[in-house]
Amino acid sequence: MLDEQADPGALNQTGIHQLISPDGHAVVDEELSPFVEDVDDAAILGLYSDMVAIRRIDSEATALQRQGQLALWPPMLGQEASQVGSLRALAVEDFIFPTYRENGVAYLRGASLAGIMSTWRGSANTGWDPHAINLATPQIIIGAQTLHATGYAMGLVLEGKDDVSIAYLGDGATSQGDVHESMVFAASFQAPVIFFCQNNHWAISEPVGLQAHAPIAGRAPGYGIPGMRVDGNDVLAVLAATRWAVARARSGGGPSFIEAVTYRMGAHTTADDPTRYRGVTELEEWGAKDPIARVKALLQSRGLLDADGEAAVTARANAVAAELREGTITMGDPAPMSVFENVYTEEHAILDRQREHYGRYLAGFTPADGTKLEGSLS
Amino acid sequence: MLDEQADPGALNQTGIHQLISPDGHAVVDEELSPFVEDVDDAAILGLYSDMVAIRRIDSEATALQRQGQLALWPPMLGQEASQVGSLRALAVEDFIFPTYRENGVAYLRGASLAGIMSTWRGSANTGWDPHAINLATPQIIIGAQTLHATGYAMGLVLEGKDDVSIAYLGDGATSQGDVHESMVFAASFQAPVIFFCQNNHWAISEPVGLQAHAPIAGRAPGYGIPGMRVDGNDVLAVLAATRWAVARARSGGGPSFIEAVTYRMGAHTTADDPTRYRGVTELEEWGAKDPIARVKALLQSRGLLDADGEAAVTARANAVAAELREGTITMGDPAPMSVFENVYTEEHAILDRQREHYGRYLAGFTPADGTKLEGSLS
Amino acid sequence: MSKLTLTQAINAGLRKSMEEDPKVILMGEDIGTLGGVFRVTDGLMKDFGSHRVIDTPLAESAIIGTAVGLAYRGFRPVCEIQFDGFIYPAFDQIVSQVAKLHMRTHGQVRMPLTIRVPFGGGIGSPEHHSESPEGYFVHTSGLRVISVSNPQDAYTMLRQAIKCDDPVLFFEPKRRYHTKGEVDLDADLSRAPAMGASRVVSAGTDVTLVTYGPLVPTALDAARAAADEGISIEVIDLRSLSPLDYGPIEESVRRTGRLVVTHEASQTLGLGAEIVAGITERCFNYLEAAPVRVTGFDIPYPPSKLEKHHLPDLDRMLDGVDRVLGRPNSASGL
Amino acid sequence: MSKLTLTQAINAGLRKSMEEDPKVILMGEDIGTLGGVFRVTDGLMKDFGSHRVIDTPLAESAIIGTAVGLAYRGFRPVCEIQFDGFIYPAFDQIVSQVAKLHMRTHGQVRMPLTIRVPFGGGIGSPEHHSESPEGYFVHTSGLRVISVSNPQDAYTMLRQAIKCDDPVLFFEPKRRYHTKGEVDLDADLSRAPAMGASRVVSAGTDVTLVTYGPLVPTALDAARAAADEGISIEVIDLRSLSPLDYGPIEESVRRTGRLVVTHEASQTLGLGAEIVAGITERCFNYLEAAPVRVTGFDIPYPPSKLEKHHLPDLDRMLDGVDRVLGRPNSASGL
Ligand SMILES: Cc1ncc(C[n+]2csc(CCOP(=O)(O)OP(=O)(O)O)c2C)c(N)n1
Ligand SMILES: Cc1ncc(C[n+]2csc(CCOP(=O)(O)OP(=O)(O)O)c2C)c(N)n1
Ligand SMILES: [Mg+2]
Ligand SMILES: [Mg+2]
Repeated sequence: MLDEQADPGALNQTGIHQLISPDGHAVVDEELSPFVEDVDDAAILGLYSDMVAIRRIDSEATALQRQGQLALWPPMLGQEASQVGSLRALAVEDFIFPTYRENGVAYLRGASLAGIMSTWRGSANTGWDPHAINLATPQIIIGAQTLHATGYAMGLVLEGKDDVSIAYLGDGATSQGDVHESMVFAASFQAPVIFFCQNNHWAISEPVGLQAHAPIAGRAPGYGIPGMRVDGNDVLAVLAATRWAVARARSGGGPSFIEAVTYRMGAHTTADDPTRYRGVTELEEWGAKDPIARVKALLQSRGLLDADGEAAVTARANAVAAELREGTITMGDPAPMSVFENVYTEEHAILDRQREHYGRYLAGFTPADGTKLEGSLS
Repeated sequence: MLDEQADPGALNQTGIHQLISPDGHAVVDEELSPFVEDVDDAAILGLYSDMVAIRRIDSEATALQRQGQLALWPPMLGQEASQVGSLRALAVEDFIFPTYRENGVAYLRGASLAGIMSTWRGSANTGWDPHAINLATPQIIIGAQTLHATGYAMGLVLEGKDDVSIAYLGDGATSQGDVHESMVFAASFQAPVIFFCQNNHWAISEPVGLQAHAPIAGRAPGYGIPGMRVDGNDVLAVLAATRWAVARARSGGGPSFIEAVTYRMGAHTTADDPTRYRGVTELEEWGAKDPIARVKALLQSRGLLDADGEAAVTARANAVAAELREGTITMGDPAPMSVFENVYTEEHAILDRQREHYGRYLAGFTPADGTKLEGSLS
Repeated sequence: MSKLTLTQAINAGLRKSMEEDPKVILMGEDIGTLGGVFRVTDGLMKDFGSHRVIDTPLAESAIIGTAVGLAYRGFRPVCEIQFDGFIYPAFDQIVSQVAKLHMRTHGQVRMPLTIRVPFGGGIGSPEHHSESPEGYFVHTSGLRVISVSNPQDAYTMLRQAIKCDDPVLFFEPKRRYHTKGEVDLDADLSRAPAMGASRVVSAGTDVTLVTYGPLVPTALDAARAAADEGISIEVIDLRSLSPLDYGPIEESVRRTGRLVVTHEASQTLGLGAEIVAGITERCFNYLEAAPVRVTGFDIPYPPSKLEKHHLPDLDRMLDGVDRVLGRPNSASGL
Repeated sequence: MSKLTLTQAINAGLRKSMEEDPKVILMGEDIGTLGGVFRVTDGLMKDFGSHRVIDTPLAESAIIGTAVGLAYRGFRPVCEIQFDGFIYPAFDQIVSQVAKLHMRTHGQVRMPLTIRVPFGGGIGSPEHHSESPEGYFVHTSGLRVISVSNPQDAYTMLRQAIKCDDPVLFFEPKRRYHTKGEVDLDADLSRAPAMGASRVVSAGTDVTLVTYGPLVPTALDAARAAADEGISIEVIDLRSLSPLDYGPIEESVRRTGRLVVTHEASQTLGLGAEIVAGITERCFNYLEAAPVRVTGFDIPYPPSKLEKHHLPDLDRMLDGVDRVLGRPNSASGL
């Protein structure tokens, strides 16, 4: 009989890799430390700056949503280390399949801030060209993107490339059949794909313990895929773990699974009210493990964050916020007739007829209340 | 980093529980032996008789298919120990969710032979009342039944019953998302369900190594579900393993997963030609591990199978075969108008109209070629 | 009589059904502690316990698949699919199991599942949150499909759906969740209109306008606007999408000779296709003009800033009415 | 010209496409070593290698979902779904991903998948092996759907489907797999009829009979039988189910004034609904009688001993023709 494993809810469990303690001290980890040997002070400062910048994206977008400039926003507050650490382990050729919550990842990968916001404003389905920056559009169907990442990685094998693909997923997503099938295919074809699971302890109102009775990363070995649990609020540990997975994948070692144990400090989205389902104690407990505070403490303890350094980090965050705000509020509305665009690559008798009729309708029509139709026909 | 596991194709791997060796010697297994302490000589003879009977069902049905009396037949040759051992561990209150291949299970559970055959003849979708014998109809959609078994077991928890449910599945089925979701739900609700996987090494033409890069039972612990690998050609070991799982489930221990390592000696179905994808060596190798031969050897070595005993076993098998054949070839065709039956429990304006029209059509109509329509209107 | 929103009416219908029958249980994502993302199940876990209001793991195929198992065991599961666009992972279980099991077992196993689906657009949501998938289920034999448009129907028809021994897809027009209406909570179910019956919601003589769910209020607005211009529109709320109840539509079209069908779902093989075909078959000699469909376009649901250009509104309905009347002011001039 | 069965023609189309474009790969269950349960991919793994003819694990959602990822990477996957009834586990990936990704990415990511589906009944198979799910996909915007009826079309249209940058559902009438026909393997694709074009396969003047896939030969038989009775039927093979090509049907109905549509799929929201509605909209003034649908019933596919009572056959088609002609010998007398 094979053994049962422990409760996934347990927070300070052994087996979670860490390189910076919550109070900001460096920790040695036999497996992971070698992967960040080259990460010097400047690099750590860079990671810190990244995290501050995306936290600012988060607060600015939350504010814009309250002001009615965005339709919705899914906060990433508390998950900055997971997003920054994982993204910074990748090369630009590596293809990313994110969820709706990886807006920090999107920014760091090179999507424009206005582009990112266009989706949350309801103006566009994508804010960037996936092929231009090797980043798929944010996936809303829970788990679906893990199959896309796996297929992409199968393609890399067929082409003999040493790039990798990465699928972001949440703890809730691990219950979906698609995620399982991804692991089966990834193992079967030894695809260079990284399953990067941010266990932020909640799937909307459902605690991770409802999805899993054993640590999530513990599912991977059953497929013959190595699994790694890492402190998701520790940017260095996440960077190292992802580098470990990338190195494996690039050298033909196949798929791997990372569980970044983190916490969603904010609401599920701006439409959610987490006070209905979780207490303040939990929030306070995790507040003490803030991913940004601990890097800051580390930097300060090493005398690496002087006033100038902090000012530069703040300046970048301010600039990001300003650009985001400006890009959002000046965004034009999409043209009415664009609803017919890009459904097909070629002509389509039925849709073309509908387009023609609606064009005629719009052109010839003044609504009963006399208002003008917004936007131009395109 | 969690460890990878070994190749699932390896046949004589450690960790596979066994109570009778292929050459018919009793083996002691610390975990399993206690579960069959009460199985006396008569009981072993009974298991032997069961296996002989269902092998006879298999050969008779295969013959009837060749004679055009059945549309299709999925042989269970080689899997008799898995079917008999698992079924005999259950109480009649325990509910069974089988696949198309568990026709031996269906017979032992009390389905009539003609009933079983009616599906393979193409005459009926079910050959028994599932509620009468606590046996669902054979599931053809790979993996779907595992969710049904899980839900049924969730219902048992809600009712505070100590019955269990069992889902049969194949090695190929383990790749389906539904099977994963079943494990997630079963673990989450601690449902008294047994996942009984017959790893018969093939899913039509695909070897188990394509579905899994690590032993299948090794997936269970990742969910917090205990997994057990058992020699699926060893009826006592299968009986014991299933009893272990049943005992766990009845006493509130929740779900468990059994991988019965066996072999499909026949074709996938009578429509399949396995010579296109597998060699004779493998077949010979497994022929030496025949599930019936080893019990027979055990019985004989203990002097328990005299001529009378063997004659009784043969007589039962002959009777089963005769009943099966008779029931099949005398089976009437279903009435044409029965296509409209049981789609809904109550009236349905649209379908009722179609029924009325077709009834009128059939009643008033003689086909161009002058033949009479078979069957009566009902 | 109580004044309730649509959500409150559904909540009351669930509550009543659970009180009446201990075999009724609720399952879904976030329906328990949170009370559902639309608060439809608010308070029910507190009152009935977590064994009857079950927060499930995040897996739609499993929600439906385990509900099938629970139905085998004699339960009457009411499953919530959080949003229309999340029903597809459960499609296999619905189409191959839920819809077929009664026939497969020769009527010996019943599948009294109710699958609640908040559906349709108009609330400014992101992708996959505004779909109209009802057509897929109407095309699936073995299911019943209903869509409600007001609190009273929601309360009554949900109770009927849960009592029905066939599986029922229950489509809730999410953009009408806050619509208020009088609901008789003590009404005798045996005297309520049948779950399968459509209903004339506004009488008229010139054009028959058929719709369901979210567009019923819009169609009523259109009828009022048309009345100002001297056109009399009869509005029919389908209520039941499968089976369709042709009775009132036939009766109406025989009088008006003119049919317009409107829905949010895409046109090709949307409900409008079936109704136009069915009415043409039944009332051919009474039709004075080709029936007209006013529907969503054959496109994936657009970003929310564009949804008003996809969803039929009052103006597009009136344009359809003009067309069926052959009036020259029809702007699209089909 | 070569005389090929339908399976051989599809096999040849796959081979040709793989020769022409190294990005074309095949994926599916049992398609490699075995050559497919219908032998459609026979010999292709041997000739192109297991990196281009991929036996996948047993999971349909993953077959389509990984094909999406492969398309992101520039491949043109041709996926086989082993039987019609096994496509539903992949429904979510098809409807929410394959169909929508081109629009979602503003045309920047293309999804040139071809999904091959042996479909329809008539081969005496068990449950789930005889379904006609095409309507679900025709109702799904963003997909193209075709169904072939003969070896030449199979060869040509499969190549067109694989070359097409939109996702294409390719429905193969499995009961016609052994039908033989002349196939020009070297025909110039640029001069072949468009993939979206329907075709008059038998000219006639009294009734327009529209069908596709497995029932085309049956419809031709019906036309011959009717001719003996002096009724002239024009048979149209739709070929493309989405988009529908109304041109030839309109032209025909304007002459005949009478339309019959026939298919195996259930009636409610089957293709017949759309065609009757579309033609009524387009040709109202030319119709001399209500169009007639001759289809499978609104039932789950029955056990194979009963399938002949579900599937439209020559006699039921002729009954439909009688009905549309208002001839008293119509037995069902709708
Ligand atoms: C198939 C599907 N079902 C349901 C939803 C609704 N939904 C959106 S986010 C979410 C929770 C996801 O939780 P998790 O995977 O942990 O990611 P997180 O939001 O915590 O980042 C749910 C249920 C969805 N988007 N897709
Ligand atoms: C969803 C689905 N996909 C494909 C099939 C076709 N099919 C029937 S049996 C089978 C192989 C099943 O293999 P396994 O689970 O190992 O069971 P076994 O046949 O070996 O008993 C396949 C692919 C199916 N029935 N259902
Ligand atoms: Mg989460
Ligand atoms: Mg197998």
